[in-house]
Amino acid sequence: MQYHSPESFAQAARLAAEAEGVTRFLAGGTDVLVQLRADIVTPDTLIDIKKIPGTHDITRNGDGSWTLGVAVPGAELGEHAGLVADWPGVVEAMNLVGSTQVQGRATLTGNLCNGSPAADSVPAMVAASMTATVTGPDGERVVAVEDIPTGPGRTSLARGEVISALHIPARGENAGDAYLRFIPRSEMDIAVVGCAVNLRLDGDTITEARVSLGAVAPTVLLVGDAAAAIIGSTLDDAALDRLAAAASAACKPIDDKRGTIAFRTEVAGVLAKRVARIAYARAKGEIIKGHHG
Amino acid sequence: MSKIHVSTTVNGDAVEYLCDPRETLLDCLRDKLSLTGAKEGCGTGDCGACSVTLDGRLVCSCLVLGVEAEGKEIGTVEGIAEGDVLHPLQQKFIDYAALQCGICTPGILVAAKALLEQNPDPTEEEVRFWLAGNLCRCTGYDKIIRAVMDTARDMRETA
Amino acid sequence: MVEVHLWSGLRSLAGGCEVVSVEARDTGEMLRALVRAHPELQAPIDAGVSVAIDGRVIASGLTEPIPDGAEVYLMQRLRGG
Amino acid sequence: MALDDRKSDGFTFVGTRPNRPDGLDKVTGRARFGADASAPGMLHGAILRSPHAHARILRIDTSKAEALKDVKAVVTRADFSDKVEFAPGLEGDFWNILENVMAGDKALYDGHAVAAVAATSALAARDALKLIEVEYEVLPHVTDVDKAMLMDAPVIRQGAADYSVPEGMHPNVVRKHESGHGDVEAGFAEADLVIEDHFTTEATHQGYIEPHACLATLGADGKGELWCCTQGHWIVQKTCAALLGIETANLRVTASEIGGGFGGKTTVFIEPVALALSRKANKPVKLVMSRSEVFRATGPTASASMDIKIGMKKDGTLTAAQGTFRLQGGAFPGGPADFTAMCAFAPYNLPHVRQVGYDVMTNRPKQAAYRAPGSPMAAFAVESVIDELCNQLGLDPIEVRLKNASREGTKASYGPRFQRIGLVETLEAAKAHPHYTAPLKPGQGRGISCGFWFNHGGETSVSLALSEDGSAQVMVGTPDIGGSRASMALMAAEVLGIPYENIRVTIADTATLGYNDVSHGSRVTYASGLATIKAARHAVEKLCERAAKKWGIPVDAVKWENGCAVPSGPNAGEFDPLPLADITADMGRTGGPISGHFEATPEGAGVSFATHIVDAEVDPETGKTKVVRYTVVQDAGKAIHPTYVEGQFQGGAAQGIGWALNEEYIYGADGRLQNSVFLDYRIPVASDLPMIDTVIVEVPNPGHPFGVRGVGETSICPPLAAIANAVSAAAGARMRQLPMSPPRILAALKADG
Repeated sequence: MQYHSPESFAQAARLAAEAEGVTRFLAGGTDVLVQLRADIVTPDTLIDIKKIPGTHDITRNGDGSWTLGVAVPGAELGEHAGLVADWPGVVEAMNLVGSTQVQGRATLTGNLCNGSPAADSVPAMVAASMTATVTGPDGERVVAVEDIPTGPGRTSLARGEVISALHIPARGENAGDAYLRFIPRSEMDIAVVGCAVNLRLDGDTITEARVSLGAVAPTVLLVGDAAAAIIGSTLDDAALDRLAAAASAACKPIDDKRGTIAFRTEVAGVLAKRVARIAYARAKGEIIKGHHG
Repeated sequence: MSKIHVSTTVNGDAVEYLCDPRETLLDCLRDKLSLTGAKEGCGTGDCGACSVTLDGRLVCSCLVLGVEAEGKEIGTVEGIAEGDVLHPLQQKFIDYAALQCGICTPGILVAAKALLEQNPDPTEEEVRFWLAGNLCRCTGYDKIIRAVMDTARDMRETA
Repeated sequence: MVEVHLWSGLRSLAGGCEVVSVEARDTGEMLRALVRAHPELQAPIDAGVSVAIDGRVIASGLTEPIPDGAEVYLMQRLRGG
Repeated sequence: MALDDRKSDGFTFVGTRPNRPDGLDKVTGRARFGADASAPGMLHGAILRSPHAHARILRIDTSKAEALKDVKAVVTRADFSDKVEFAPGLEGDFWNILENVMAGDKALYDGHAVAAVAATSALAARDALKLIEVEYEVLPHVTDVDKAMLMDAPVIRQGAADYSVPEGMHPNVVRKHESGHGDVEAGFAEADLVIEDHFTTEATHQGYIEPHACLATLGADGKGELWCCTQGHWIVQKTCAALLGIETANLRVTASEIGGGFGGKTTVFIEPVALALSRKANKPVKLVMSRSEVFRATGPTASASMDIKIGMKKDGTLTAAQGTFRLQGGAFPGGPADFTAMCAFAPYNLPHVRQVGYDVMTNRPKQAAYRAPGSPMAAFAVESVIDELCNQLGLDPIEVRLKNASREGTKASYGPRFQRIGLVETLEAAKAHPHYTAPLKPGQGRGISCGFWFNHGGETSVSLALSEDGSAQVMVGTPDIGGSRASMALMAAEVLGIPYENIRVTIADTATLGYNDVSHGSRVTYASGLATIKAARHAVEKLCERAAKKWGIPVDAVKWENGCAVPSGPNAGEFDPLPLADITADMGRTGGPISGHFEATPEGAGVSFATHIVDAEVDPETGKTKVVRYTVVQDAGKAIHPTYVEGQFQGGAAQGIGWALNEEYIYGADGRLQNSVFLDYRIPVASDLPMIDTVIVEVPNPGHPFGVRGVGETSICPPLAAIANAVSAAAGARMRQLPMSPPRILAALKADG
């Protein structure tokens, strides 16, 4: 295994494009090292992107949007008061990944590129309409987060392409986001179902919403029907029931060691309601901490 | 396969080693520097027995490559005591019998120390969630949580 | 004479008897006497048995004295975890 | 808390809570565990494992691996190798162990070892494994206990059954146990309510955080050194010597500090392989398991399928009980069906009782002991039915248990009469505990359960040597898993009358002490403790002899009090007390060094009982359970170091919580273990648990000088049932299957609602 630590994304992309065999980018390493250790994937080329300038930065842009360096670990997101105030759902989703120790390393970008349908941060990023800058041998492009994963362990990134930054839109007024997942223990598990909601209010009425689900299909789902179920409502019981039904209806899960089809389908609806209530309260200006914040 | 030369700092001391890029920081600490306090319980970041600090940040050393330690500051259980004076957590763990077999203890001490440095007055729930990545199979965590809470109280009073 | 109570799984090896009377002063003699009386008991005794004498469980000892009139039970050999 | 530091029981040291002697080593990272040893010129070993649940091994080609420069030895069991690495012609248990540590003709489970290499680095060894070619003929497999008993099930091994199995059963049924007394049918006829139900539990792993590790050196001269983490190094010595074909005494085994065992480190897995590699390479070999190897190839506990039938009168009197217990113990005989059967009804005075156990083989790893092997699953099934009887008859579950509880003189379900036991005392203490009457919140349920375990004595040797300055060294042979050095030092201090701090307890290696049985059966504080007391008393006899000689009086006129020889009475003469240190100061010139010994097999480990109370909260929308309050009440006989007794209680409860709610071996249709990492083998984490309250009941064991009963195992017997009863109450649906995972609970809620 060849180890490289380039000093620019252009150089990283070039290394990846020219490398033979299996190439992996190393950010937090919490997936790459596990796969290496277990002989699941031993890359021929490992490109550590943490020495590239800017990869550790959290930047609030002039228009209120955010740019996140690709090597910022979850713990640093959680410690950034401004980011937590704007996008508590994105931060709490990332902070649910693994342990305190894992939070010291694991990154949003890594969680995304690992391609796990159960990745906690991905539904929250999708609900937040986040985008990624992708640097390749031929330059840069900007891609919606939901277009990156294409199936378990697979992404739409071409050979030589690497995510070089993540972007969150400006938060704007009267809006809130939230993420919850179901796991059997209180910590340390992979999501059996995950759900994120991002919404905006006009008075008490929801005017915009995005609802996404994790671990219920081969990739993260952006569920338009679920958003439609609550847009125009005040999140009354009937709207919540419609939301739950739409979320459950969107599920295309599998039976596996972590959960059954019936369980995932049912709990997706339960979570959607709970998450929507939190997002709604946040949009109203309430401070609601993550489940163990 | 060529090895890579790494210069780093462990518990304040400058050290160097040569490692295969596949070797973890845990492998390097244990096998190259003979610092066997950090333990490998799982190798997948699920048990926390290999906890160390990397530039002050709590991490699993099994999820860090040895080559990534270049130029970093690493803290291990061997560096917690000041000479022959135990850190208050270490003393309290002995006093409270907060260990049975002791294999998870180094990782828990490193993690608990990192917690108290960031939050000197944690609630029981905060301690439990902070330590959720440190598995202990012997104690049921009861005495561990009490020891950490009581150390925090002592340290606040003496601070 | 010692009356030795067998667990029910052994009874088919002892002519259907639930209790076997043997001459024995200690556990080792008792087990040897049982095999003399019912040779098919050799297999379970070789596999390992414990003996309860008046409720006191002898896990493996062959030299424990058996007082007159003691209540004696054979048990599967005890192990631990 | 039942005990504190005020002493009112005649003991000076016993019952106090001093710091453990090895505490400093264990909080500073200095303590050396299995994987912490190294040797000059050491090689690293790695083991190739079968990916198939059941397969004939047609061919193993190791030539490509052997051709690597870094590879110094490769071993297999293959008959076509030039040299047999392991001893030929083994029988019985040794053959089973050899077959388990290295497959012979067939791989019997996913993870079964088929070859091993030693190379100059751990990475080189792992790389070499990939070059070993194994040709398998994949065979049909079975991993479920009930399916393994069906007549069309694949046969794991013909002829493995012993005398106890009746004709006509499938060859996978290898042992049958049947016991009981009375006429159960007559008993059921007397009952006002009879409940019959079926229960299952999954295999769970002991889950010690330290993977198996060893460092082996074996030379061409047949002399070896082995360092390993084990619960008993003499059994390692005996087994490895047999498997390698060398004399036992020529293999010296040193036990490292041990990072948890719970029964799982009472046998060998990698040690004989490391020795074989070392002999072949003529260099020390270190072998360390990965976590995945631990899950795939070391002992989980057995899984169980159980049918229970119990009859009760309206006043709560039990009339009869019957149970059938089928235990799946992996690809070898040894599932603890006999213990499951014998423990099942032990807490109750039953006029009519019958229990049948079947030990069944499947294509899974060989089960190993796990804390009271066999008993927790029995308690789960039996105590669930008793709970249901109480519910349906509107009776208080503790009152019913008190009414039927086994006491001194009760004829046990497994045969003999009980000696002095403490079940009633634990029930009374549970009833009196504020937890039992505390109000419950909506969505919560409370469960209780009793549990029983036999405990064990076993071969024990202890040697105690006095130093000239009056300090003492105690050498014991039972590895210290949870603070036993402290207990030994307390008991030695009690007898010698010298300060706890002046006693150093060492875990001796196999070359420096006589044989010791494994640290199992909750025997360490009981048996090594008894041996320590007797060894100290032996030394005291010698101290008294020296004093008698000095004073010129008969030895029976000298007694030992508070660390001094004193005249036994006014007739003995007037002498100032002679402190221990004054006698040892010139012992070299008054008769020689003074030591005490004990070598015997103590036969008086008292059985023990516990009662647990647990409150659980169930999320009705997701089926997720949270244990919100937990109280352990258990009879310890006499708590030598109460803090470590509490620790055993708490640890057993926590493992039981995991077993009840989330832990399980999950096999795919291909027979492969799907969750061989801690991510998916979900043991409780700190945020899953509440504080675990403890009550130490002390009903002294007549078989121990200070009254000790083992405490390590009984604590895991009640939790499965207590939690199941609490969850069933909270959910309003009887849970009959472990683990009570959220999907199962949610399904039960839906079926019920």
